[in-house]
Amino acid sequence: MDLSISKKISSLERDYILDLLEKGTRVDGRGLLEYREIKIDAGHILKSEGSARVFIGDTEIDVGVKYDLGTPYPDSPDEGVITCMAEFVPSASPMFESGPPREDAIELARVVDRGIRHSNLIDKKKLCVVPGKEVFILFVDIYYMDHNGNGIDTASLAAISALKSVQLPKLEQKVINEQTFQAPTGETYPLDIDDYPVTITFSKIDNHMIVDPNLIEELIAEARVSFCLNKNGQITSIQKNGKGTFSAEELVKAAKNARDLAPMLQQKVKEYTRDLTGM
Amino acid sequence: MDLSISKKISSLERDYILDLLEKGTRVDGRGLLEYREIKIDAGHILKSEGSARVFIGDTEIDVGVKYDLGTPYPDSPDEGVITCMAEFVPSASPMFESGPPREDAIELARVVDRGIRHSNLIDKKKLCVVPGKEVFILFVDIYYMDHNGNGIDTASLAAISALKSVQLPKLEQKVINEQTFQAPTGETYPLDIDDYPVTITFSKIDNHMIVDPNLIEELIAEARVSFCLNKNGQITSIQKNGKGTFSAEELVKAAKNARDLAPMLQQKVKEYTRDLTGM
Amino acid sequence: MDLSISKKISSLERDYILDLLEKGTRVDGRGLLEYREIKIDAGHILKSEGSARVFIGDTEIDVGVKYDLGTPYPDSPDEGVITCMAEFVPSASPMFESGPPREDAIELARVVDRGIRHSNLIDKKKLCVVPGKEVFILFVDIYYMDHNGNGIDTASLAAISALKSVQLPKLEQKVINEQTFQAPTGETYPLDIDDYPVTITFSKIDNHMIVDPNLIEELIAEARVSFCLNKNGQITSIQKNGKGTFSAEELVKAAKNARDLAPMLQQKVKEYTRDLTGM
Amino acid sequence: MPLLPESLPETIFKDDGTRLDGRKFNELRDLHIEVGVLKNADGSALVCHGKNRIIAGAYGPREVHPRHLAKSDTGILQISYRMATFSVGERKSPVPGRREKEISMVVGKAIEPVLFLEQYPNTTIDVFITVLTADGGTRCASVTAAACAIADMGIPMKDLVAGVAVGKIANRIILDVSDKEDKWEKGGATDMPVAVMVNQKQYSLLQLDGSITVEQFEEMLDLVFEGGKLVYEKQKEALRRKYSTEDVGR
Amino acid sequence: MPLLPESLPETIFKDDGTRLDGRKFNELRDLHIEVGVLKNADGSALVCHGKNRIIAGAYGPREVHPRHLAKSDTGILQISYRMATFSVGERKSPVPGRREKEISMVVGKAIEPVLFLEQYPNTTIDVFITVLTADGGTRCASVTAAACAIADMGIPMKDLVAGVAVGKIANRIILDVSDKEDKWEKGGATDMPVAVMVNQKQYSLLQLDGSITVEQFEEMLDLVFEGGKLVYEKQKEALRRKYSTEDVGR
Amino acid sequence: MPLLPESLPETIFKDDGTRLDGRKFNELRDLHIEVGVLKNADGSALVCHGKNRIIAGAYGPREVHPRHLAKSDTGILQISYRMATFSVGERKSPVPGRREKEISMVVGKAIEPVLFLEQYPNTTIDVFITVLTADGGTRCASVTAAACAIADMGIPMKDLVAGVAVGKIANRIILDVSDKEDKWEKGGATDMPVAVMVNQKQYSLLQLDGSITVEQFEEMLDLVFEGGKLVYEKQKEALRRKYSTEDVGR
Repeated sequence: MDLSISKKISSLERDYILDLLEKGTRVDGRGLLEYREIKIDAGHILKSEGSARVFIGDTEIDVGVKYDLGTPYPDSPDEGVITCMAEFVPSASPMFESGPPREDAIELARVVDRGIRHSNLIDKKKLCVVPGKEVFILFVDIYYMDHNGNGIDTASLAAISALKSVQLPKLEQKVINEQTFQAPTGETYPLDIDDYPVTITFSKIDNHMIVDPNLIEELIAEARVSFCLNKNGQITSIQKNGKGTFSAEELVKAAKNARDLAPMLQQKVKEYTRDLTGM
Repeated sequence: MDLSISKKISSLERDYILDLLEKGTRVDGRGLLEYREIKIDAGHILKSEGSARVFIGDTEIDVGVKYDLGTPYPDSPDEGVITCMAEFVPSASPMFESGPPREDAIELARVVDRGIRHSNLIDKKKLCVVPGKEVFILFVDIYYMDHNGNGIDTASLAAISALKSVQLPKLEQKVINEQTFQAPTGETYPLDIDDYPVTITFSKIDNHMIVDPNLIEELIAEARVSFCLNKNGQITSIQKNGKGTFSAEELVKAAKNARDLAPMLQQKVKEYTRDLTGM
Repeated sequence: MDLSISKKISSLERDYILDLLEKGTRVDGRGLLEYREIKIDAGHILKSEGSARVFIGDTEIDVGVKYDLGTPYPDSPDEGVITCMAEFVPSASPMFESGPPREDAIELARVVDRGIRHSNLIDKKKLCVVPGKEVFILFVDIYYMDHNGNGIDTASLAAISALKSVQLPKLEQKVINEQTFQAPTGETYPLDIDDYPVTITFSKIDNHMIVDPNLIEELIAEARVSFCLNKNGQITSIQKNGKGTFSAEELVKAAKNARDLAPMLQQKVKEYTRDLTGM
Repeated sequence: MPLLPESLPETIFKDDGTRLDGRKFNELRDLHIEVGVLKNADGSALVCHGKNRIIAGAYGPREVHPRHLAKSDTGILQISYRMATFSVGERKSPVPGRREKEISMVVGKAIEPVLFLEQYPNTTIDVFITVLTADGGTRCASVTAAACAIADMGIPMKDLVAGVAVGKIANRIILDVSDKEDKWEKGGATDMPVAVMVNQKQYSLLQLDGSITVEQFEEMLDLVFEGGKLVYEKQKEALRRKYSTEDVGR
Repeated sequence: MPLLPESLPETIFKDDGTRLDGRKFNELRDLHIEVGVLKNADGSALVCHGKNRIIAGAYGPREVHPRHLAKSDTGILQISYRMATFSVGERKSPVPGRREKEISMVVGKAIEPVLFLEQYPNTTIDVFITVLTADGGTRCASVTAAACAIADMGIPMKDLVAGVAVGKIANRIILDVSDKEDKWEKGGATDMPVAVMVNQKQYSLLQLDGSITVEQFEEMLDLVFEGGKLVYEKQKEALRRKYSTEDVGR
Repeated sequence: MPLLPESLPETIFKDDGTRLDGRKFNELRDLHIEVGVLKNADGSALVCHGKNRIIAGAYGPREVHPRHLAKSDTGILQISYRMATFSVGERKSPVPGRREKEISMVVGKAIEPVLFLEQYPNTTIDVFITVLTADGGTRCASVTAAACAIADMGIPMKDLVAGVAVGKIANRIILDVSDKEDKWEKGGATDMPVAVMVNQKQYSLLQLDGSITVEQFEEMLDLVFEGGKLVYEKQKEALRRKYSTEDVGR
């Protein structure tokens, strides 16, 4: 949340938002702990092993999952590797005139990465091809397509949805012209994800804590804190950002609200089907 | 042809050139489809496996060919690889004050690369050292030394001339201190090129199509189109560039003129000898 | 010694220094061929295989030595490799506002590298792990922490002191889960350095040649020349720098003075112990 | 251990003369265009051409960054063509490659002739193209997308620009070569991508790799112009769907 | 041939409940702080926290380079966190990595709330952090060092900032997790680094990786605040040793 | 599989005391210099020294790019030394390496003392050196070439600058060490490249790697100065051939 890239926001605009927050509501009529409409579409990237695009309000994030073959780490010879990367597509915002913000993209990738990594979401042994020799490296690549607030929660939903849609090829070794190849058998298998960790981010404006800010709310917020929760309501990662600070009381209250909101988001991932636009 | 790097050309100068073109001639007295003097010198780069320097008028381009050993592509285990790179040497032009144009260098390399690649000029099996294991990678590196118009045709002539002069070492495996090396036997062999694909570029100034522009003509041209032709007069690559556009009629006429001009250029490559300066 | 990064030095300050030099003395009372206080501390970097930090006056340089395992060069299959790198830490000087000078860091590393490389200081066979297969690559990494003049002589002392403190692990091959590792046996061994090559740099201000300039003297010097000498008083490398020039007479006289000064510096390396600050 | 490359079909034309995907020689792959797909961009377009899925977002005319690129006598057009890492079979490095820079340049040259850039001195029009899925012919589909995104901004244009390719495979001249068709001759196929200004009857992009006679070149120019017209119709339709006016792109 | 990774101890707590290095659950590792360690810097600090050895040098408020980063309505804080190549087990590449950039950002965000940057428009405060030896918790120790280096510059601050971490290892909540403790659960450990403004009772940095309940989160916040107080005392002591005044950091 | 490195000759001096290529200890390799070889450059030179083939092109005094490098009190000299990919045995990467940057700096320092840069404030003199074939001693030959290219521009110079090296091989001191001679002692050879201002009797470049006594250093300085005079004569000759005047370089 680098305010240096923000559009100038008039103090009038700012005061109006604060006024509403005092009254417990927001510019689009939502409550402080209410999300915009969430739409999930998966499998639309035909050359990826898994993909999803998620809209929260006007924010759009596309995620594609690809694999590569690599050598396992010596201390986990039968486990594959998962890695996250994020790109802020320059068309996503008029604020990206002089280039999309690198720092924000790195942070977005790391927050999503942590959510996936520490929830034990994926049995990494499912990514093993030949123990000690060859494993799948999964690339979860996040493209921020339309930048209208709350990228973290959107990316988190998109990543988990894309992983849910993954179909990995079964491979067998074939020798052709004295060279050994890994040849797809034609069959595929899913990652058997049985948890849907989601991220809930709280933005602090004055002394109000809100979820799912739209772009202007995001730009005037002093600080934010993201909680990733698994299906048991356990916190698997936290990330604070922004120039503002939080008291212990604010943090504990946010954690409790996150625990209340998580099941709704998890339900969205569980129930998505491929029907958004037909394109 | 990035006009942003062009020297300011006075409208007087421009009008003068246009006037002459209307009359069917040019500043240096040439006809619209006439080349400047072409000189080819080969083998002057002593540490390369092949080299040539070509002057068309005041334009000079040097090409050196080097090899490296590498692994063949899985789908062509007994074929080597050829790759082109171009550098605009910063001393080549006073316009390169703030650095030579990267885009133009990339384009130059690609046009030459296409000319070589698609003419089936070189039997890539001649670049195989050990089938499936080791092949020659040939680097055709183009240095634009003096920038006075028509770099593409000059580079194309220089690349083909350098390839014609290539002598590759015969290699045999030797084991020294338990390590296996590829050791040159001392003998060398040529690539046995039996085609001389050449590139003819047409520049469009107003509605006139000329070949071999000098620098000022090149800078005021709205568009250009390059045709690469092999010894049978077949077109093996086309590349259009510049802000201007062409009609179908212009393109077909240019293609026919290119077919007429190609034999002259091909003859130059066939007959070159090493005698330019003795240096 | 890039004067472009220098603070503006008043001509008053300059004249004062020149006046003193005429009288054979300097701002801090030293003679022209006299060093500031030299302090050497070694082994303070706990995760390195060897380390030292050296103060000459207010100048501080830290050096750490790390190893990696690599393949030997084909023509010296039983010898390891040593390589130097230098970083000017940006906090080392207020002149590094727009970034520390890359050129100076490269030069510093090269001068130190030459001093080590050409003195036959280290028996590179001691860096062999498995002949023809695996050798130690030693990285001698120089960090310029506080930039107060005479970095070259300081870095040279720090590098040789750090190498003196190096303890390399003895390795043995172990097979775990079908994978072969190099496993440390727990024992270590030193490099058995029996020479202490040191660098003496002469700075030329007007027609005076001084050693160990403080920062202001370094900034107003026209030229400098560094001599690296081994324990036999032989010159193993020379490096001239700066915009000024030297006559043959000046160079020969400097070489003789360097031969006189070298034993004092070599003694410092021989006698250092780990007791500087206890931190 | 490398992955085994995909194997190729034995024939490229069916017995009835149609192509692998059922098309006749002069037919386009499925082409779907939608404009206004991005909320923030001044103009945007989604082009689904065959399996290609390409989004273009356009901004401007606006201030140039970095400023030294600005020109006092004209506006500039800056195209950024980027392939998503997951757009191709083997994951693409996220670092922009030489090919991406080349196509950015090529698309820019294809679009520029239809703009009145000299009317916007000191400014830039930026078009960012993101290839989400690539399936052969992305440079042509990108021209199509970029032209639509700019038209969606509402600035005057001399013409639309339609990207389309023609090729010679197994010695037959066919429109809109697919990825599979292109690979079938193992680099021996002839491919000629062009950008057509349909109303002006001009070519602003023309490339060719392969081997053809001058006569075949004439024939290919004819066929690809017909293809350009088909693309142009789809572009107009998409803009009409959003704006419900007839004369877009003139 | 790869080097064999270090093996881990079998237990992480001794029979008497103390930790491998003899600490109780609520004790810090040895912490030594010294300010004014660099001659050239406007302010500087050396922090030895466990085996971590970190030097921070601060300059400013001074002119911004490159100038376009300057802001006319406020000063800026620029943190550069760099690890020396020899600071870790396997030599680190000298090229700044993604992690170094991230920690630079994180430390900046942790320190900024205590500064009155708006009083220094068009200027920058630069803090350069060099990790000479890393031993777990470098981001916390860097916050501690950067705060001290800035305080050593003598500019007004709302509060000091203390960096400290709390963790959950083998299901027990412990203060100031060491590198060895962190690795013991092979990535399963929970670690929560924070930056505390002790007098303001505010958190300016908070991260967590692992798995905890909301109730454990409350408990960890309590313990880490106590840890912050211990670090704060050492910071004050170091500044007092140099300046012999009582009210540093208020 | 690596390529077998070239083997070295058994002796480096012939029985008659001459060198492998027939030279006496105090002789230069063949040296051919030509100025005005590039049409566009303000000054240019081709130096063929042994098998070295080096072209230098000079521009200026002209505006500085990027502008922030300009200095209001003096002109600057910018040297770019680049080796063509095909100039050495194994293809060089086209990316400028550390060594190329170092030699650029070294050549600049060698040339700068003979220029009156303070007379051209806010401008730059740019010399671009391209090594087409490298054969030992390129930094010296580049000094020779750069000095000639600048002289060919026609700006006043205090002196020419001649690049030449002296070495100690097999314990004998010899002028102008060739690549083969240098490699013969497998890194044990002593090499001392210098740049001499022959009329001023000053050294503007001096480097040494190897092992010599202070007395040998004196002897080498004597011999290399004689070498400098030989190079200087060739430089004057080349300039005279173009300009037919006697007092070039004074």
